[in-house]
Amino acid sequence: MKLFTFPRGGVHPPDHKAPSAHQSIRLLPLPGQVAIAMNQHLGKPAKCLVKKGQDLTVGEKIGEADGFISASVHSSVAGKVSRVDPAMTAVGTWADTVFIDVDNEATAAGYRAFTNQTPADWRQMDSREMIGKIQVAGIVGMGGAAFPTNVKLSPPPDKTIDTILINGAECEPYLTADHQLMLERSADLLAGIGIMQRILGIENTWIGIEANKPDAIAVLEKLITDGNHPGIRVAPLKTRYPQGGEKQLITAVTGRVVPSGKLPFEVGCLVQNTGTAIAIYEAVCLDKPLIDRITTITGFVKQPGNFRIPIGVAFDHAIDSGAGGFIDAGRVRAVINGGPMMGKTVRTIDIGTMKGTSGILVLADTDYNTKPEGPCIRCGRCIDGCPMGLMPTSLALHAEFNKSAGLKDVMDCIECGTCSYVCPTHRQLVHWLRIGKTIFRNADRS
Amino acid sequence: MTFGYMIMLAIYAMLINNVVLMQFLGICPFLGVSKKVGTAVGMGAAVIFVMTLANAITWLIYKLVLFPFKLEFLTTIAFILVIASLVQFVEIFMKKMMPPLYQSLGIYLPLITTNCAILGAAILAIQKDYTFFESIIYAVATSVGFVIAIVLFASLRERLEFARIPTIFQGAAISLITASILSMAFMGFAGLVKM
Amino acid sequence: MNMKRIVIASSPHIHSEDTLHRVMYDVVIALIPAMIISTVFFGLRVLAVMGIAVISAVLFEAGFLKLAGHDRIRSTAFDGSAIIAGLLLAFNVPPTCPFWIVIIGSFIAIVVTKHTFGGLGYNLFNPALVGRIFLLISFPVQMTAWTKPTFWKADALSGATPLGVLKTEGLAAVQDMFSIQSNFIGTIPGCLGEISAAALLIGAGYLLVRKVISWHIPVFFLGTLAVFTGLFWLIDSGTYANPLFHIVSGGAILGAFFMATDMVTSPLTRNGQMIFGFGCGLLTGIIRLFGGYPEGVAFAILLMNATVPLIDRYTEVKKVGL
Amino acid sequence: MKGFKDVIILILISTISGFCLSLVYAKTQAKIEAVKQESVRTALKNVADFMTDDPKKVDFEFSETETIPIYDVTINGEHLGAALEITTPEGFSGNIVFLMGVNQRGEITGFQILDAKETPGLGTKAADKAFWGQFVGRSLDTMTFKVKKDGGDVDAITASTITSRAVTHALEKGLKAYQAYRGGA
Amino acid sequence: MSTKNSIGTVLTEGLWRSNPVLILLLGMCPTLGVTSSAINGIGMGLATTFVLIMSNLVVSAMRGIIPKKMRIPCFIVIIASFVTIVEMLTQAFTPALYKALGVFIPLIVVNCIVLGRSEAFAYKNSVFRSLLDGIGMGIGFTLALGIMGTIREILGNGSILGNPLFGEHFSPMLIMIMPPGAFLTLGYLLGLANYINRMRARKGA
Repeated sequence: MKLFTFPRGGVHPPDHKAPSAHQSIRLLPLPGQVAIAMNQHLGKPAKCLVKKGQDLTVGEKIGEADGFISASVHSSVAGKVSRVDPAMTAVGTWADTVFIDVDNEATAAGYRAFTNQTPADWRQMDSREMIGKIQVAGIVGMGGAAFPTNVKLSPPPDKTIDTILINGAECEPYLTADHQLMLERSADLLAGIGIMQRILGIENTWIGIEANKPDAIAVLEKLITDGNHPGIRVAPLKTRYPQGGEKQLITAVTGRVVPSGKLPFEVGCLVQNTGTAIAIYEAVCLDKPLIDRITTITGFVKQPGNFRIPIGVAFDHAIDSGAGGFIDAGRVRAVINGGPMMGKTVRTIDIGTMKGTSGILVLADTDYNTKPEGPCIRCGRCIDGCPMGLMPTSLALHAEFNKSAGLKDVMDCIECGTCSYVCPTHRQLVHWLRIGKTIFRNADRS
Repeated sequence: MTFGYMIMLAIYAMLINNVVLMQFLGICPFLGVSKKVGTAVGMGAAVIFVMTLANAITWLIYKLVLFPFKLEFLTTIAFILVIASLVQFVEIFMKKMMPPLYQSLGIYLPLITTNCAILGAAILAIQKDYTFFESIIYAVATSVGFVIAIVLFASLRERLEFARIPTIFQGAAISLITASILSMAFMGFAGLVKM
Repeated sequence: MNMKRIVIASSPHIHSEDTLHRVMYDVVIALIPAMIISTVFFGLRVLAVMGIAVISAVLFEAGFLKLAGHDRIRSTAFDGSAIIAGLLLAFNVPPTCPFWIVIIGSFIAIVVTKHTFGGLGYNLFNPALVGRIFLLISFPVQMTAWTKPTFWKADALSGATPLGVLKTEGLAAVQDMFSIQSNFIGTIPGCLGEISAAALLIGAGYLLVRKVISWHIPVFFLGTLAVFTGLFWLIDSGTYANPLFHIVSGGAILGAFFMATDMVTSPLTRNGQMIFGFGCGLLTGIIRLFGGYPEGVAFAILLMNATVPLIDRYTEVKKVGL
Repeated sequence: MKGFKDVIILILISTISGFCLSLVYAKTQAKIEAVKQESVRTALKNVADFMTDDPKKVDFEFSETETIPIYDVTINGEHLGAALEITTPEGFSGNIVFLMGVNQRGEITGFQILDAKETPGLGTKAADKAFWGQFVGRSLDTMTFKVKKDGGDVDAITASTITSRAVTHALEKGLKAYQAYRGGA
Repeated sequence: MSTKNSIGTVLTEGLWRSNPVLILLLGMCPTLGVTSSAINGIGMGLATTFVLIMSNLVVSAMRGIIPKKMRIPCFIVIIASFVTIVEMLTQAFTPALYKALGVFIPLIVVNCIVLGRSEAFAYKNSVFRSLLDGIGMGIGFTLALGIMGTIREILGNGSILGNPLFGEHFSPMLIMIMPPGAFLTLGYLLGLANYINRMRARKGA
């Protein structure tokens, strides 16, 4: 089998996917309260529409998209608003957050209503209608970056998209949510793809899947050959991190290189995560807003698995009720929103999950690297590893010594973490590069 | 004078008896104008230009005026005046005739008057009793040696910008210690050419 | 749960097995064959020389760290870098080298070359080589007092290194006194770590397999040296020694695999490393063939160390998407 | 006319200093010359005990390319010996210039380096009597002018074979030049 | 630096607080070039001191006459004259020193200290104060060169002012009397000066 891959850099860390792989998607018991932040997405936070004491139904809009790059937010449960306050989110930002006391009965009924209806036929809809539904549903990229999907599907008029890339690489270690989605909901995935093809008026589509998920590749290939799915092909990818990086995926599959500082439509590509594709299907055919998602809970927990989690459920509730709790709470060193390479540690575990929470990873003291940062010994491993062809060590030094002059390239960093992962002196290169981006932006502005 | 001799003289003045690292001439600009590689190159180019010109002129003055008229004791005073006015003249000339070159080298010119490498090379060429042609080669090679040293040094200093140097050694101290190791490395060229 | 122990940290949260200690101690392991050969050929005194070099290097390191008010003195002093600097310095002195000279060398290597510049990672020049050259220039008599290998016996006969003989007596004398095989195995006078090309190559192989070093610098270093010396050998094989002799003599192998490859003082990128290796080989050749010193490896590497920032400047990797 | 006045002042200052300098020059010139001659005389006396104050200086053409300055000491027609100024290009890092004394029997009486760029502490040891003392009293007949390593009689300086060889060869050359000079005289 | 200092301060300024070499980093070339022995360093220091004092005196005496625009060439002529005088005097009376210092004697002309003091001090101050300034700066310079020379001579030659300090079997570090030793010594001397200054500042604060 010919494997596609990106041309330079990357690593292959031990994947640790076994504990949660092939665990069928389970429903999470409902919590007493959820906390839904208004900035679930990249761009401007949504405007909060609700007040304390207000009653909400499942899927009711509680935040209105504010501006072009923004997305609406919906209630993931039925219940009463207990308060609206600024609070910290799982990615460490602050935003207006709606706290809702959950009405268990009404919530369950609300979810049943979405699943029990007959799906509408998207083949009868036109592209404007479908984009409208996607926008109303508040769908954002579910791979982690959470970019509003309707914006992505409306490229500027002078750009044409000729290829759709579905990102099923799931190159982050530990995470298996996308894998399980592809196995369990392959038909919905293909429907979501069909909708996108119809919106953009093109057929050429690739589904990129890392070769460590052969069953997902087989299932999708069979379904594609059996059914009426013109233009869709599966691209088996070499198991190598960050295969699922947007720019890496584009180069791996199409051979095209996205120019520095440009977006994928510059080379005629649209990249969507598998979860997003399924959310698109649900929004268009079921009129269901983005109120829940599939998340892997794994690591130092008793029963790792893949779960359907309403947005805003607290991390501790998800871990305790879904994954059976920590193996040994005293030894937990980090709880991560996302995967180990790009995810963020949460400050407290009573914080709400978000649209971009692809995984909840618990790391014990034995897994977590606590070595102090050493000086750069110029081994060059970060340079060999960088998939973007940057010189992470030089950029990090410029950031560390606050010299904006040499930081131009830092904006190309995708923060994949390969450099920090391979550094023998444990330098926090990604951290310094993020600081570098701030320094460069400030210098650029002034 | 054979071609081989010229090459040997050049290598000698450039590497083995490097003007900065072995003879300690031109230390001020070596330490002062070496924070960035770009400025070091600019300073180096200006030095090549002025040193060559200065050596030619001072040689002629010595051989045609000072020596025949037994005025050797005026060498120092005459040479420094020649160099000072030469720098002035070059500056004016460049400003008028070659504005782009003046833009890039102009700022270094005033610094050159007090660059003892220029006066030193002029005096040494006389002391060593070089012919006119040898004196020119000597000047070119010496100044190229200056450029090699200052550019290498500037690039090293740029890297030192990113080093956690103990505070008491920051600045001139670490520069001199770097120069010391550089000069050790240059001692490897010893004996390459015998002069 | 006890929230105090939860870590707030920047991604990524997992880390490769590759650590500074592993890298450094791999180098120490790679030097063991040469240590054994040297002890066998020159007697137990070399163990004392190496021991003193290593101990003094670690003590200077710890002492300076204490002076500078560093925390984590113990872990930094034993991160392996001081041990390697000490060992390589010992490798670069004659077996008869007085102990006090070794200690001065350690001081120059650790305090002057490394810690004055800020310590590990910030030094511009290879500490062991600066130590060696400082000693070579300071104490030329003691640093060129060679002995013949005598297999364990304490009082050795004085002799001259193959490169020394080549420089002062000419090619014919070398051919009379040494064979390529003796240079390869190490039954020749020389610095205590450089005599046996075979032992060093075993260690070099280990480093290559463990991916501690890459092939770029050594191959270009030795390749350039071979081509350069080979050119002159082809022109006049009566005066110039053959390239193989140059590769197995003196510090070429030790330098190419263990000292030019020092990460801190060599270029960051592969292209840069190739240029660096080329420069080392060329300068070594020039100094050996035409310079005053019989051996040029240490000077060549030091000179190329000085060019590393310039090389780095012009060999930055190409950004993806440009 | 301000600029003109400034120039006049500069010229004035220059003239005055030129004048002062020439005064100092006149006063010191004789002394400088005397010092120079004195140092030559001292060096000559160091290498040859028979040296007089005013030896006859001869530029002896030793070969087509080489002229050797010889200070010939002849008192009342009797030749006592000579001092020769030898230059050898074989030094470690350049020319070594030295003065050697030879008595009328062709034996070396003394040795002094005038100019050399040898390595401090190594090649410069050629100036020590510990090294050159071994040549004193020796002539071409009583000594093989080669270092022991090359099968001669000369103990080389530790770790500087090249300098030792250069000096040894040059001394032999000097003795031969003396022979040739005497033979021609 | 203020020119209103008391007379005592003018004299002592150059010793430490504005030591031309260790603090102001001026005149590095001779500091490095001639200090392979203590006597050479001190000799060079005294020669420079002479030029410094004399040129300070003359410049200050003539400060009413020397036109502002042409002052630098005038300074240079004055300084060069005294340098030449020193050159001739050392050649006549201390030929060994003359040989040892070599090209660095005529190069006193371009020593930034001399021109710098003419420009910054003598051109603005009375003859007497300029004399004191010249003496102070000169002694400061001589002191720095003397220290450099002493350190290098002890380490590199095992002697002080030509007298062997250690036994015959002592091996000095020859590198210290060669160029790398000069850079190294001055580098660490400056580090030491920084350290002392910091300690003094800490005590003062």
